[in-house]
Amino acid sequence: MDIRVQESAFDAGAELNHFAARTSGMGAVVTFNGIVRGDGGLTAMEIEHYPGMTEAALRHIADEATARWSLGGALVIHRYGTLQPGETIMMVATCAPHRTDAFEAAEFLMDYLKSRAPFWKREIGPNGASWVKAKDSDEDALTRW
Amino acid sequence: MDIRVQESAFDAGAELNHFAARTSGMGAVVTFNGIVRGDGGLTAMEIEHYPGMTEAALRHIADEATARWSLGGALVIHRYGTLQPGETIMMVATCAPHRTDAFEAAEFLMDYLKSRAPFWKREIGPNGASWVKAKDSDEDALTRW
Amino acid sequence: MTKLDVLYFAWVRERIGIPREQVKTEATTVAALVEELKAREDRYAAAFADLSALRVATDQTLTDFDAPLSGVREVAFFPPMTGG
Amino acid sequence: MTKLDVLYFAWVRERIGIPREQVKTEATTVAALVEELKAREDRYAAAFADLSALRVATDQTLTDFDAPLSGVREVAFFPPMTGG
Repeated sequence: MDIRVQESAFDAGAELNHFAARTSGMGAVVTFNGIVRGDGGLTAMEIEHYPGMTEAALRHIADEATARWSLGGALVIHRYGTLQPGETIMMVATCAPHRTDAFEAAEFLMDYLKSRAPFWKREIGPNGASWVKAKDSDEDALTRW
Repeated sequence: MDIRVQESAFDAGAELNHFAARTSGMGAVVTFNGIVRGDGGLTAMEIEHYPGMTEAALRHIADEATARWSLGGALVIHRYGTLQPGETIMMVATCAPHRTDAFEAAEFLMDYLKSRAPFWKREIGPNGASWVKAKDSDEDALTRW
Repeated sequence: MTKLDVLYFAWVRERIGIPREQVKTEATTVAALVEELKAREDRYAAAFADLSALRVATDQTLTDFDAPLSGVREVAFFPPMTGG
Repeated sequence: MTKLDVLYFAWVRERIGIPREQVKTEATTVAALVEELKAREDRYAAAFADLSALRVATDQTLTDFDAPLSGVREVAFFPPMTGG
Protein backbone atom coordinates (compact mmCIF):
# COMPACT_ATOMS: atom_id res chain seq x y z
CA MET A 1 0.00 0.00 0.00
CA ASP A 2 1.38 3.34 -1.03
CA ILE A 3 -0.20 6.57 0.23
CA ARG A 4 1.22 9.94 -0.73
CA VAL A 5 -0.02 13.45 0.07
CA GLN A 6 2.13 16.00 -1.65
CA GLU A 7 2.24 19.51 -3.03
CA SER A 8 4.41 18.67 -6.02
CA ALA A 9 3.14 17.42 -9.35
CA PHE A 10 3.53 13.75 -10.24
CA ASP A 11 3.62 11.79 -13.49
CA ALA A 12 0.47 9.64 -13.56
CA GLY A 13 1.77 7.55 -16.47
CA ALA A 14 5.06 6.79 -14.73
CA GLU A 15 3.14 5.90 -11.57
CA LEU A 16 0.89 3.51 -13.52
CA ASN A 17 3.88 1.77 -15.09
CA HIS A 18 5.69 1.55 -11.76
CA PHE A 19 2.60 0.24 -9.99
CA ALA A 20 1.88 -2.36 -12.68
CA ALA A 21 5.49 -3.56 -12.74
CA ARG A 22 5.68 -3.90 -8.96
CA THR A 23 2.53 -6.00 -8.85
CA SER A 24 3.01 -8.10 -11.95
CA GLY A 25 1.24 -11.40 -12.02
CA MET A 26 -1.91 -9.66 -10.86
CA GLY A 27 -3.75 -9.51 -14.16
CA ALA A 28 -5.94 -6.45 -13.62
CA VAL A 29 -4.85 -2.89 -12.87
CA VAL A 30 -7.39 -0.07 -12.58
CA THR A 31 -6.52 3.60 -12.20
CA PHE A 32 -8.60 6.67 -11.54
CA ASN A 33 -7.09 10.06 -12.32
CA GLY A 34 -8.67 13.31 -11.21
CA ILE A 35 -7.79 16.30 -13.37
CA VAL A 36 -8.50 20.00 -12.82
CA ARG A 37 -11.31 20.92 -15.20
CA GLY A 38 -10.98 24.10 -17.17
CA ASP A 39 -14.66 24.77 -17.74
CA GLY A 40 -16.48 27.83 -16.42
CA GLY A 41 -13.39 29.96 -16.88
CA LEU A 42 -11.60 28.28 -13.99
CA THR A 43 -8.06 29.67 -13.78
CA ALA A 44 -6.76 27.74 -10.77
CA MET A 45 -7.77 25.31 -8.07
CA GLU A 46 -6.51 25.52 -4.51
CA ILE A 47 -6.59 22.42 -2.38
CA GLU A 48 -6.37 22.67 1.38
CA HIS A 49 -5.91 19.64 3.60
CA TYR A 50 -5.43 18.64 7.23
CA PRO A 51 -1.85 17.41 7.55
CA GLY A 52 -1.64 14.31 9.69
CA MET A 53 -5.31 13.46 9.50
CA THR A 54 -5.20 13.27 5.70
CA GLU A 55 -2.61 10.51 5.62
CA ALA A 56 -4.36 8.63 8.45
CA ALA A 57 -7.75 8.86 6.74
CA LEU A 58 -6.36 7.69 3.38
CA ARG A 59 -4.53 4.82 5.04
CA HIS A 60 -7.69 3.80 6.85
CA ILE A 61 -9.70 3.83 3.60
CA ALA A 62 -7.03 1.82 1.78
CA ASP A 63 -6.87 -0.71 4.66
CA GLU A 64 -10.61 -1.12 4.39
CA ALA A 65 -10.35 -1.73 0.62
CA THR A 66 -7.59 -4.30 1.13
CA ALA A 67 -9.72 -6.10 3.71
CA ARG A 68 -12.80 -6.21 1.48
CA TRP A 69 -11.30 -7.15 -1.87
CA SER A 70 -8.57 -9.53 -2.89
CA LEU A 71 -6.02 -6.93 -3.95
CA GLY A 72 -2.38 -7.19 -4.90
CA GLY A 73 -1.84 -3.57 -3.96
CA ALA A 74 -3.29 -0.09 -3.78
CA LEU A 75 -1.88 3.35 -4.50
CA VAL A 76 -3.28 6.75 -3.54
CA ILE A 77 -1.58 10.01 -4.46
CA HIS A 78 -3.32 13.31 -3.67
CA ARG A 79 -1.94 16.79 -4.16
CA TYR A 80 -2.61 19.98 -2.23
CA GLY A 81 -1.72 23.60 -2.97
CA THR A 82 -2.43 25.53 -6.15
CA LEU A 83 -3.11 23.65 -9.39
CA GLN A 84 -3.77 24.83 -12.94
CA PRO A 85 -6.47 23.48 -15.29
CA GLY A 86 -5.31 20.23 -16.87
CA GLU A 87 -3.08 19.30 -13.93
CA THR A 88 -3.60 15.95 -12.23
CA ILE A 89 -5.06 16.40 -8.75
CA MET A 90 -4.96 12.83 -7.59
CA MET A 91 -4.67 9.22 -8.62
CA VAL A 92 -5.86 5.92 -7.28
CA ALA A 93 -4.60 2.55 -8.54
CA THR A 94 -5.62 -0.96 -7.57
CA CYS A 95 -4.53 -4.35 -8.80
CA ALA A 96 -6.13 -7.72 -8.39
CA PRO A 97 -6.20 -11.13 -10.05
CA HIS A 98 -9.73 -10.35 -11.28
CA ARG A 99 -11.01 -7.21 -12.95
CA THR A 100 -14.18 -6.86 -10.87
CA ASP A 101 -12.16 -6.67 -7.66
CA ALA A 102 -9.81 -4.06 -9.12
CA PHE A 103 -12.73 -1.95 -10.40
CA GLU A 104 -14.82 -2.17 -7.24
CA ALA A 105 -11.90 -1.40 -4.93
CA ALA A 106 -10.95 1.65 -7.02
CA GLU A 107 -14.53 2.96 -6.92
CA PHE A 108 -14.71 2.33 -3.19
CA LEU A 109 -11.44 4.23 -2.65
CA MET A 110 -12.74 7.15 -4.70
CA ASP A 111 -16.14 7.25 -2.99
CA TYR A 112 -14.59 7.31 0.47
CA LEU A 113 -11.77 9.63 -0.47
CA LYS A 114 -14.31 12.18 -1.76
CA SER A 115 -16.27 12.36 1.49
CA ARG A 116 -13.97 11.10 4.23
CA ALA A 117 -10.49 12.42 3.50
CA PRO A 118 -9.94 15.99 4.75
CA PHE A 119 -9.41 17.89 1.50
CA TRP A 120 -11.18 21.07 0.50
CA LYS A 121 -11.16 22.52 -2.99
CA ARG A 122 -11.42 26.20 -3.82
CA GLU A 123 -11.98 27.34 -7.40
CA ILE A 124 -10.43 30.56 -8.65
CA GLY A 125 -12.29 32.00 -11.63
CA PRO A 126 -13.09 35.27 -13.38
CA ASN A 127 -15.53 36.20 -10.60
CA GLY A 128 -13.18 35.45 -7.71
CA ALA A 129 -12.77 32.41 -5.52
CA SER A 130 -15.33 30.01 -4.11
CA TRP A 131 -15.18 26.84 -2.06
CA VAL A 132 -16.42 23.77 -3.90
CA LYS A 133 -19.61 22.50 -2.29
CA ALA A 134 -19.87 18.86 -1.34
CA LYS A 135 -22.51 17.04 -3.37
CA ASP A 136 -25.26 15.03 -1.75
CA SER A 137 -24.59 12.41 -4.42
CA ASP A 138 -21.07 11.97 -3.05
CA GLU A 139 -22.37 11.25 0.43
CA ASP A 140 -25.07 9.00 -1.04
CA ALA A 141 -22.42 7.05 -2.96
CA LEU A 142 -21.16 5.63 0.34
CA THR A 143 -24.38 3.80 1.04
CA ARG A 144 -23.71 1.21 -1.65
CA TRP A 145 -20.67 -0.22 0.14
CA MET B 1 -12.37 7.46 -29.98
CA ASP B 2 -9.12 5.62 -30.49
CA ILE B 3 -9.12 1.87 -31.25
CA ARG B 4 -5.87 0.02 -31.85
CA VAL B 5 -5.26 -3.67 -32.45
CA GLN B 6 -1.56 -4.34 -32.67
CA GLU B 7 1.14 -6.94 -32.24
CA SER B 8 3.74 -4.56 -30.82
CA ALA B 9 4.08 -3.64 -27.17
CA PHE B 10 2.86 -0.24 -25.98
CA ASP B 11 3.65 1.99 -23.03
CA ALA B 12 0.49 2.12 -20.88
CA GLY B 13 1.81 5.04 -18.82
CA ALA B 14 2.59 7.12 -21.90
CA GLU B 15 -0.86 6.27 -23.29
CA LEU B 16 -2.52 7.38 -20.04
CA ASN B 17 -0.66 10.70 -20.08
CA HIS B 18 -1.42 11.25 -23.75
CA PHE B 19 -5.10 10.38 -23.30
CA ALA B 20 -5.47 12.62 -20.23
CA ALA B 21 -3.75 15.56 -21.95
CA ARG B 22 -5.87 15.27 -25.08
CA THR B 23 -9.08 15.28 -23.07
CA SER B 24 -8.21 17.87 -20.45
CA GLY B 25 -11.10 19.62 -18.84
CA MET B 26 -12.81 16.28 -18.38
CA GLY B 27 -12.14 15.78 -14.69
CA ALA B 28 -12.22 11.99 -14.47
CA VAL B 29 -10.01 9.50 -16.31
CA VAL B 30 -10.30 5.75 -15.65
CA THR B 31 -8.00 3.12 -17.09
CA PHE B 32 -8.04 -0.65 -17.05
CA ASN B 33 -4.84 -2.49 -17.85
CA GLY B 34 -4.74 -6.23 -18.45
CA ILE B 35 -1.40 -7.85 -17.71
CA VAL B 36 -0.18 -11.40 -18.44
CA ARG B 37 -0.19 -13.23 -15.12
CA GLY B 38 2.82 -15.35 -14.26
CA ASP B 39 1.09 -17.78 -11.92
CA GLY B 40 0.80 -21.51 -12.56
CA GLY B 41 4.20 -21.53 -14.25
CA LEU B 42 2.86 -19.71 -17.32
CA THR B 43 5.76 -18.98 -19.66
CA ALA B 44 3.95 -17.20 -22.48
CA MET B 45 0.52 -16.22 -23.71
CA GLU B 46 -0.51 -16.36 -27.35
CA ILE B 47 -3.37 -14.19 -28.51
CA GLU B 48 -5.15 -14.94 -31.77
CA HIS B 49 -7.68 -12.56 -33.27
CA TYR B 50 -9.89 -12.09 -36.32
CA PRO B 51 -8.41 -9.22 -38.33
CA GLY B 52 -11.10 -6.90 -39.60
CA MET B 53 -13.82 -8.13 -37.30
CA THR B 54 -11.77 -7.28 -34.21
CA GLU B 55 -11.52 -3.59 -35.07
CA ALA B 56 -15.19 -3.46 -36.08
CA ALA B 57 -16.33 -5.17 -32.88
CA LEU B 58 -14.22 -2.88 -30.68
CA ARG B 59 -15.46 0.18 -32.50
CA HIS B 60 -19.04 -1.00 -32.09
CA ILE B 61 -18.55 -1.53 -28.33
CA ALA B 62 -16.90 1.88 -27.95
CA ASP B 63 -19.72 3.55 -29.92
CA GLU B 64 -22.21 1.93 -27.60
CA ALA B 65 -20.32 3.23 -24.54
CA THR B 66 -20.18 6.74 -26.01
CA ALA B 67 -23.93 6.63 -26.64
CA ARG B 68 -24.76 5.46 -23.12
CA TRP B 69 -22.47 7.64 -21.03
CA SER B 70 -21.43 11.23 -21.26
CA LEU B 71 -17.81 10.63 -22.25
CA GLY B 72 -15.08 12.97 -23.41
CA GLY B 73 -13.29 10.10 -25.10
CA ALA B 74 -12.47 6.41 -25.09
CA LEU B 75 -9.33 4.46 -25.89
CA VAL B 76 -8.95 0.73 -26.51
CA ILE B 77 -5.60 -0.89 -27.27
CA HIS B 78 -5.41 -4.69 -27.56
CA ARG B 79 -2.39 -6.73 -28.54
CA TYR B 80 -2.18 -10.06 -30.34
CA GLY B 81 0.73 -12.43 -30.86
CA THR B 82 3.04 -13.88 -28.22
CA LEU B 83 3.36 -12.12 -24.86
CA GLN B 84 5.51 -12.82 -21.81
CA PRO B 85 4.33 -12.74 -18.17
CA GLY B 86 4.22 -9.16 -16.91
CA GLU B 87 3.56 -7.71 -20.37
CA THR B 88 0.50 -5.52 -20.87
CA ILE B 89 -2.11 -7.28 -23.02
CA MET B 90 -4.56 -4.47 -23.37
CA MET B 91 -5.74 -1.16 -22.04
CA VAL B 92 -9.01 0.69 -21.90
CA ALA B 93 -9.31 4.37 -20.95
CA THR B 94 -12.37 6.55 -20.57
CA CYS B 95 -12.81 10.16 -19.55
CA ALA B 96 -15.88 12.03 -18.42
CA PRO B 97 -16.84 15.08 -16.42
CA HIS B 98 -18.02 12.77 -13.62
CA ARG B 99 -16.26 9.78 -12.13
CA THR B 100 -19.25 7.44 -12.14
CA ASP B 101 -19.60 7.79 -15.92
CA ALA B 102 -15.90 7.14 -16.46
CA PHE B 103 -15.95 4.07 -14.20
CA GLU B 104 -19.15 2.57 -15.61
CA ALA B 105 -18.11 3.09 -19.21
CA ALA B 106 -14.72 1.44 -18.56
CA GLU B 107 -16.39 -1.57 -16.95
CA PHE B 108 -18.88 -1.79 -19.79
CA LEU B 109 -16.05 -1.71 -22.35
CA MET B 110 -14.21 -4.45 -20.48
CA ASP B 111 -17.27 -6.66 -20.04
CA TYR B 112 -18.13 -6.48 -23.73
CA LEU B 113 -14.55 -6.72 -24.92
CA LYS B 114 -14.13 -9.97 -22.96
CA SER B 115 -17.07 -11.73 -24.57
CA ARG B 116 -17.77 -9.93 -27.84
CA ALA B 117 -14.43 -9.03 -29.37
CA PRO B 118 -12.86 -11.89 -31.35
CA PHE B 119 -9.72 -12.61 -29.33
CA TRP B 120 -8.65 -16.03 -28.11
CA LYS B 121 -5.94 -16.61 -25.52
CA ARG B 122 -3.69 -19.64 -25.37
CA GLU B 123 -1.49 -20.25 -22.35
CA ILE B 124 1.89 -21.87 -22.75
CA GLY B 125 3.09 -23.52 -19.54
CA PRO B 126 5.29 -26.34 -18.28
CA ASN B 127 2.70 -28.92 -19.43
CA GLY B 128 2.23 -27.52 -22.91
CA ALA B 129 -0.32 -25.18 -24.37
CA SER B 130 -4.03 -24.83 -23.72
CA TRP B 131 -6.76 -22.48 -24.90
CA VAL B 132 -8.16 -20.29 -22.16
CA LYS B 133 -11.78 -21.23 -21.48
CA ALA B 134 -14.41 -18.51 -21.47
CA LYS B 135 -15.95 -18.10 -18.02
CA ASP B 136 -19.69 -18.20 -17.48
CA SER B 137 -19.18 -15.20 -15.19
CA ASP B 138 -17.88 -13.18 -18.15
CA GLU B 139 -21.03 -13.91 -20.15
CA ASP B 140 -23.17 -13.23 -17.06
CA ALA B 141 -21.44 -9.86 -16.58
CA LEU B 142 -23.20 -8.59 -19.72
CA THR B 143 -26.64 -8.93 -18.19
CA ARG B 144 -26.09 -5.96 -15.89
CA TRP B 145 -25.89 -3.47 -18.76
CA MET C 1 -24.10 -22.49 -55.87
CA THR C 2 -22.51 -19.78 -53.71
CA LYS C 3 -18.83 -19.37 -52.96
CA LEU C 4 -18.10 -18.58 -49.32
CA ASP C 5 -14.90 -17.80 -47.46
CA VAL C 6 -15.02 -19.96 -44.35
CA LEU C 7 -12.65 -19.05 -41.50
CA TYR C 8 -11.69 -21.01 -38.39
CA PHE C 9 -10.09 -19.65 -35.23
CA ALA C 10 -8.45 -20.98 -32.07
CA TRP C 11 -9.09 -24.69 -31.39
CA VAL C 12 -11.58 -24.89 -34.27
CA ARG C 13 -8.75 -23.92 -36.61
CA GLU C 14 -6.45 -26.47 -34.95
CA ARG C 15 -9.00 -29.26 -35.15
CA ILE C 16 -9.87 -28.64 -38.77
CA GLY C 17 -6.23 -28.04 -39.63
CA ILE C 18 -6.57 -24.90 -41.78
CA PRO C 19 -7.32 -21.26 -40.97
CA ARG C 20 -9.58 -20.63 -43.97
CA GLU C 21 -10.92 -22.18 -47.14
CA GLN C 22 -13.29 -21.42 -49.96
CA VAL C 23 -16.47 -23.48 -49.86
CA LYS C 24 -19.01 -23.94 -52.63
CA THR C 25 -22.38 -24.58 -51.11
CA GLU C 26 -26.12 -24.46 -51.65
CA ALA C 27 -26.77 -24.17 -47.92
CA THR C 28 -29.11 -21.32 -47.10
CA THR C 29 -28.38 -21.15 -43.34
CA VAL C 30 -25.29 -21.44 -41.19
CA ALA C 31 -26.70 -24.64 -39.67
CA ALA C 32 -27.06 -26.23 -43.12
CA LEU C 33 -23.48 -25.22 -43.96
CA VAL C 34 -22.29 -26.86 -40.74
CA GLU C 35 -24.09 -30.09 -41.72
CA GLU C 36 -22.38 -30.08 -45.12
CA LEU C 37 -18.98 -29.54 -43.52
CA LYS C 38 -19.56 -32.27 -40.89
CA ALA C 39 -20.40 -34.74 -43.65
CA ARG C 40 -17.05 -34.08 -45.35
CA GLU C 41 -14.50 -35.55 -42.97
CA ASP C 42 -13.98 -36.63 -39.37
CA ARG C 43 -12.00 -33.53 -38.48
CA TYR C 44 -15.00 -31.35 -39.38
CA ALA C 45 -17.38 -33.65 -37.52
CA ALA C 46 -15.10 -33.41 -34.47
CA ALA C 47 -14.84 -29.60 -34.64
CA PHE C 48 -18.60 -29.14 -34.99
CA ALA C 49 -19.64 -31.92 -32.59
CA ASP C 50 -20.93 -29.53 -29.93
CA LEU C 51 -22.37 -26.34 -31.42
CA SER C 52 -23.05 -24.90 -27.95
CA ALA C 53 -19.26 -24.63 -27.58
CA LEU C 54 -19.02 -22.61 -30.79
CA ARG C 55 -19.78 -19.12 -31.98
CA VAL C 56 -20.34 -17.98 -35.55
CA ALA C 57 -19.98 -14.69 -37.40
CA THR C 58 -21.25 -13.86 -40.88
CA ASP C 59 -19.46 -11.05 -42.65
CA GLN C 60 -17.63 -10.25 -39.40
CA THR C 61 -20.74 -9.81 -37.30
CA LEU C 62 -21.70 -12.25 -34.53
CA THR C 63 -24.84 -14.15 -35.32
CA ASP C 64 -26.43 -17.54 -34.55
CA PHE C 65 -26.60 -20.87 -36.32
CA ASP C 66 -30.08 -20.18 -37.68
CA ALA C 67 -28.80 -17.15 -39.59
CA PRO C 68 -29.44 -17.07 -43.36
CA LEU C 69 -26.51 -17.13 -45.78
CA SER C 70 -28.07 -15.07 -48.56
CA GLY C 71 -25.70 -12.28 -49.55
CA VAL C 72 -23.07 -13.50 -47.09
CA ARG C 73 -19.45 -13.70 -48.31
CA GLU C 74 -17.57 -14.73 -45.19
CA VAL C 75 -18.49 -17.15 -42.39
CA ALA C 76 -16.27 -17.66 -39.34
CA PHE C 77 -16.44 -20.37 -36.66
CA PHE C 78 -14.68 -20.07 -33.32
CA PRO C 79 -14.96 -20.82 -29.60
CA PRO C 80 -16.34 -18.26 -27.12
CA MET C 81 -14.04 -15.25 -27.05
CA THR C 82 -11.48 -14.71 -24.31
CA GLY C 83 -10.04 -11.25 -24.84
CA GLY C 84 -9.23 -8.59 -22.29
CA MET D 1 -9.61 23.35 32.79
CA THR D 2 -8.25 21.56 29.71
CA LYS D 3 -6.06 23.01 27.00
CA LEU D 4 -7.14 22.06 23.49
CA ASP D 5 -5.67 22.79 20.09
CA VAL D 6 -8.59 23.92 17.96
CA LEU D 7 -8.14 23.90 14.18
CA TYR D 8 -10.24 25.46 11.44
CA PHE D 9 -10.20 24.61 7.75
CA ALA D 10 -11.57 26.01 4.49
CA TRP D 11 -14.34 28.61 4.92
CA VAL D 12 -14.51 27.96 8.66
CA ARG D 13 -10.88 29.11 8.87
CA GLU D 14 -11.66 32.12 6.69
CA ARG D 15 -14.71 33.12 8.71
CA ILE D 16 -12.95 32.80 12.06
CA GLY D 17 -9.82 34.39 10.64
CA ILE D 18 -7.19 32.04 12.05
CA PRO D 19 -6.14 28.46 11.19
CA ARG D 20 -5.64 27.30 14.79
CA GLU D 21 -5.63 28.45 18.38
CA GLN D 22 -5.20 27.09 21.86
CA VAL D 23 -8.42 27.09 23.86
CA LYS D 24 -8.80 26.67 27.62
CA THR D 25 -12.16 25.10 28.32
CA GLU D 26 -14.21 23.12 30.80
CA ALA D 27 -16.50 21.84 28.05
CA THR D 28 -16.94 18.07 28.20
CA THR D 29 -18.40 17.64 24.71
CA VAL D 30 -17.74 19.11 21.28
CA ALA D 31 -21.19 20.74 21.36
CA ALA D 32 -20.39 22.49 24.65
CA LEU D 33 -17.09 23.71 23.20
CA VAL D 34 -18.95 25.10 20.20
CA GLU D 35 -21.32 26.99 22.52
CA GLU D 36 -18.35 28.52 24.37
CA LEU D 37 -16.75 29.59 21.08
CA LYS D 38 -20.02 31.05 19.73
CA ALA D 39 -20.39 33.16 22.87
CA ARG D 40 -16.95 34.71 22.33
CA GLU D 41 -17.38 36.83 19.21
CA ASP D 42 -19.60 37.32 16.18
CA ARG D 43 -17.13 35.67 13.81
CA TYR D 44 -17.40 32.43 15.83
CA ALA D 45 -21.18 32.74 16.01
CA ALA D 46 -21.25 33.18 12.23
CA ALA D 47 -18.94 30.22 11.57
CA PHE D 48 -20.92 27.90 13.83
CA ALA D 49 -24.39 29.18 12.91
CA ASP D 50 -25.37 26.01 11.03
CA LEU D 51 -23.79 22.89 12.50
CA SER D 52 -25.35 20.72 9.79
CA ALA D 53 -22.95 22.43 7.36
CA LEU D 54 -19.95 21.48 9.52
CA ARG D 55 -17.93 18.40 10.31
CA VAL D 56 -15.74 17.83 13.33
CA ALA D 57 -12.73 15.64 14.09
CA THR D 58 -11.24 14.93 17.50
CA ASP D 59 -7.59 13.90 17.48
CA GLN D 60 -7.77 13.61 13.69
CA THR D 61 -10.70 11.19 13.60
CA LEU D 62 -14.12 12.18 12.27
CA THR D 63 -16.74 12.24 14.99
CA ASP D 64 -19.98 14.06 15.79
CA PHE D 65 -20.92 17.04 17.91
CA ASP D 66 -22.05 14.87 20.83
CA ALA D 67 -18.56 13.41 21.16
CA PRO D 68 -16.89 13.72 24.59
CA LEU D 69 -13.70 15.75 24.96
CA SER D 70 -12.10 13.75 27.74
CA GLY D 71 -8.53 12.87 26.80
CA VAL D 72 -8.82 14.82 23.53
CA ARG D 73 -5.95 17.15 22.58
CA GLU D 74 -6.97 18.42 19.15
CA VAL D 75 -10.37 19.39 17.79
CA ALA D 76 -10.89 20.44 14.16
CA PHE D 77 -13.90 22.08 12.51
CA PHE D 78 -14.43 22.15 8.75
CA PRO D 79 -17.04 21.94 6.00
CA PRO D 80 -17.92 18.63 4.29
CA MET D 81 -14.85 17.35 2.45
CA THR D 82 -14.39 17.77 -1.28
CA GLY D 83 -11.30 15.77 -2.21
CA GLY D 84 -10.74 13.52 -5.19
